[in-house]
Amino acid sequence: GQQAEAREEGLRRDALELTQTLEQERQRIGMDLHDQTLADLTRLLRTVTGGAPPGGEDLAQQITEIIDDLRRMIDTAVPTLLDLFGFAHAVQVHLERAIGADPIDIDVVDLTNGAPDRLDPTVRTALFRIAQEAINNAARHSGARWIAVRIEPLGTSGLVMTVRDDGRGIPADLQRSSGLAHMRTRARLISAGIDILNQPGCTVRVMLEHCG
Amino acid sequence: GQQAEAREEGLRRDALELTQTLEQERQRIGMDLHDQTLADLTRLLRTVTGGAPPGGEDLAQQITEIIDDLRRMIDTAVPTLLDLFGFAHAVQVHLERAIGADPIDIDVVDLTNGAPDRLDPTVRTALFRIAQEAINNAARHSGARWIAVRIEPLGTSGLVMTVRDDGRGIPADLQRSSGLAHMRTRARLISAGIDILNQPGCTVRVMLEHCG
Amino acid sequence: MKVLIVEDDQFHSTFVQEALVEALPEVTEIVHAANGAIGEDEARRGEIDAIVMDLQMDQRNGIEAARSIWAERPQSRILFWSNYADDAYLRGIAHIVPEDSAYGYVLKTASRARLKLALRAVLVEGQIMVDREIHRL
Ligand SMILES: Nc1ncnc2c1ncn2[C@@H]1O[C@H](COP(=O)(O)OP(=O)(O)OP(=O)(O)O)[C@@H](O)[C@H]1O
Ligand SMILES: Nc1ncnc2c1ncn2[C@@H]1O[C@H](COP(=O)(O)OP(=O)(O)OP(=O)(O)O)[C@@H](O)[C@H]1O
Ligand SMILES: [K+]
Ligand SMILES: [Mg+2]
Ligand SMILES: [Mg+2]
Ligand SMILES: [Mg+2]
Repeated sequence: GQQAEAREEGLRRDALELTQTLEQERQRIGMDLHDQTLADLTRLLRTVTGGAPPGGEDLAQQITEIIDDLRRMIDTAVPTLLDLFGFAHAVQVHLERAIGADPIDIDVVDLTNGAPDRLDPTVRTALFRIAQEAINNAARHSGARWIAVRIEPLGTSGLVMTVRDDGRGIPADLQRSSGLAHMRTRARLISAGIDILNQPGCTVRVMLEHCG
Repeated sequence: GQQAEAREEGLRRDALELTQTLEQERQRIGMDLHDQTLADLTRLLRTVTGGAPPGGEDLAQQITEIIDDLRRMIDTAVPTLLDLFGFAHAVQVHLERAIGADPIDIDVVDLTNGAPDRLDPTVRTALFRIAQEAINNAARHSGARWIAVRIEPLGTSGLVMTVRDDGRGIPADLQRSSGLAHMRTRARLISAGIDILNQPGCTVRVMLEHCG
Repeated sequence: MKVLIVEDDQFHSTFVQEALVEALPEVTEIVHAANGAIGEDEARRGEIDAIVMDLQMDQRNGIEAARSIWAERPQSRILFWSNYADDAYLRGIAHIVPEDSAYGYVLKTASRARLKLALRAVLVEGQIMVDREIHRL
C-alpha cells in the first residue's frame, strides 16, 4: 500500500520533470530561431538595404550559412531521420554528429533485423531519446576511445539496446543528473528495464520484454 | 496494493501519451520550418546565384517576407507571452485568438492578484497548457455565446481556475478524447484536482491546494 | 542627455548606438547593458530616464526590467525594440506603462530612418510611438 503510493508519487514527479524538459526544448527552439535565424536575417536585410550592398557571391555565402544553421536546428528538433531511415541509421547519424571531429571509433550494430522499427512509434521515440542522451553523455563526458551501440534480441520477443564507451565512467559525486534521470523516466514510461553501469567505462542498457 | 498498482500503471500510460504529444508538437515546428522557412531561403539563394539576380529592393522585399513568416511561427510556437507578461495576459491573448472572428463574448478575470505567476514555473506552464486546451475546446466544439476564465483564491494558500462556456456541453459519446485526457494527466502531474463538468455548458475547473 | 541601451546582441546594439548619434545631437552619454538585470542597475545608478530596451534577453527580460524601472521612476521614457511583430506584445506593454509615461515600440527590421524618428519622438519629445508594422495574428 504505502510502498506503491510512494512509487506512484515518484513517478508523478519524474514524469512532470520530463514534460517540463520537453516544454523547455520547444522553447529553446523558439529562442534559437529568434536569437539566431531571425537576427541573421535582419542583419542580411540591413546589408541589402544599406549604403554598400554586397555582391552576389557574398550574399550567397551569407544565405548559405543561415540555411546551414537552420538545418542543424531542424535536425535536432525533428527525428525525421528516424522516420525516414529507421532506428539504426538515425542512431548512427546521431553518433557521428555527437563525436564531431574527435578521434573516437564508433560502431552501431543491429542484430535484430530492425526490431526497434517494429515497436509502437511512441515506444520507439522514447528508446531513441534514451539512445541520444546516452550517446551525448559518452561523447561529452567520457573521454572514450570508442563508443558502441548494439541492439540484440532478448528472449523470444524482446530486445536489448546497449550504449557503451571505454571512458572514465560516471564519477561518484555528480554535479547534475537530469539527463540520467530522464533516461530512467523514459524507460519507466515504456515499461523497460534500464541499467546505467560503470564496467569500467559507462554502459547504458535498456531491456524491453515484449516488442511489437 | 492492487488498486495502487493499477493507478500507477494508469499514470504511466497517461504520462507516456502526454510526452508523445509534446514530441509531436516539437516535430510540427520542425516541419513548418522545413517546409516554409528553409524552402523560402533556398529559393532566395537560387535567385541570388541565378542568371538574373534581383535588385536590392526586390531582395529586401523577399527577405522581409521570410522574416514575417518566421516571426509568426515563433510567436505561435513559444509561450514567450507567458514569460514576458504573465498568466492572465497570456490566457487573454490565447482566448482572443481561439475565437477569431466568431461573435463570442469573452472575459478573463484574475481575483488573486497574480497568484499563477507566483507558482513554480513548471506548475504554471502545466496550468497554462490546461487553460489553452480548455479554451480551444470551448472555441471549437461548444457553439457557446460566451467563454469565461476565472482565477480565484482557494482557502488560504490555493487557487482555482475555471474555464466556462454556455455551449452545448460535452456529448456522451465521444469520438476522441486525448485533449481531455491530457488535461487530466497534466493536473495529476502537478497534484491538482480537476473537474470537467456539463452544467449545462462545459466547465473545466482546476484546483491547486498550495501555491508558491 | 544620457541614454541607456539594453540589448544582448552586439550587432543590434551598435546599430542603435549609431542611429542615436545621428538622430539626437543632444545625447552626451550612451550606456550599454547586455541584459535586463544590468540594465536595471545602470538605470538606477546613472538616474537615466531615456532607455532603448530589447525584449528577449537571458537574465531578466526587457519587460521585467521595464516594470522595475517604471516602479522606481515612472517618468522614464522607454523605446522597446523588438523582433516580435505580434500586437499581443504591444498590448502587454500598454498594461504595464504608468500613466503619462512615454513609450514606443519599434521592430528591429525598421529602417534606420524610422528608428531615428522613433528615438526622437519617444526619448526627446516624450511621445507614444508605435511601429505601424505591428499586426494582429
Ligand atoms: N558516459 C559517461 N562517461 C563519463 N561520465 C558520464 C557519462 N555519462 C554521464 N556522466 C557523468 O554524469 C553526469 C550526469 O549526466 P547527465 O546526463 O545527467 O547530465 P549532463 O550530461 O552533465 O547534463 P544534461 O542535463 O545536459 O544531460 C555528467 O555530468 C557526467 O559527469
Ligand atoms: N467545451 C466543450 N463543449 C462541447 N463539447 C466539447 C467541449 N470540450 C470538448 N468537447 C467534446 O469532447 C470531445 C473530446 O475533446 P478533446 O479535447 O479530447 O478532443 P478534440 O478537441 O476533438 O481533439 P484534440 O485532440 O485536438 O483536443 C470533442 O471532440 C468534443 O466533441
Ligand atoms: K527582442
Ligand atoms: Mg547528459
Ligand atoms: Mg481538444
Ligand atoms: Mg535579445
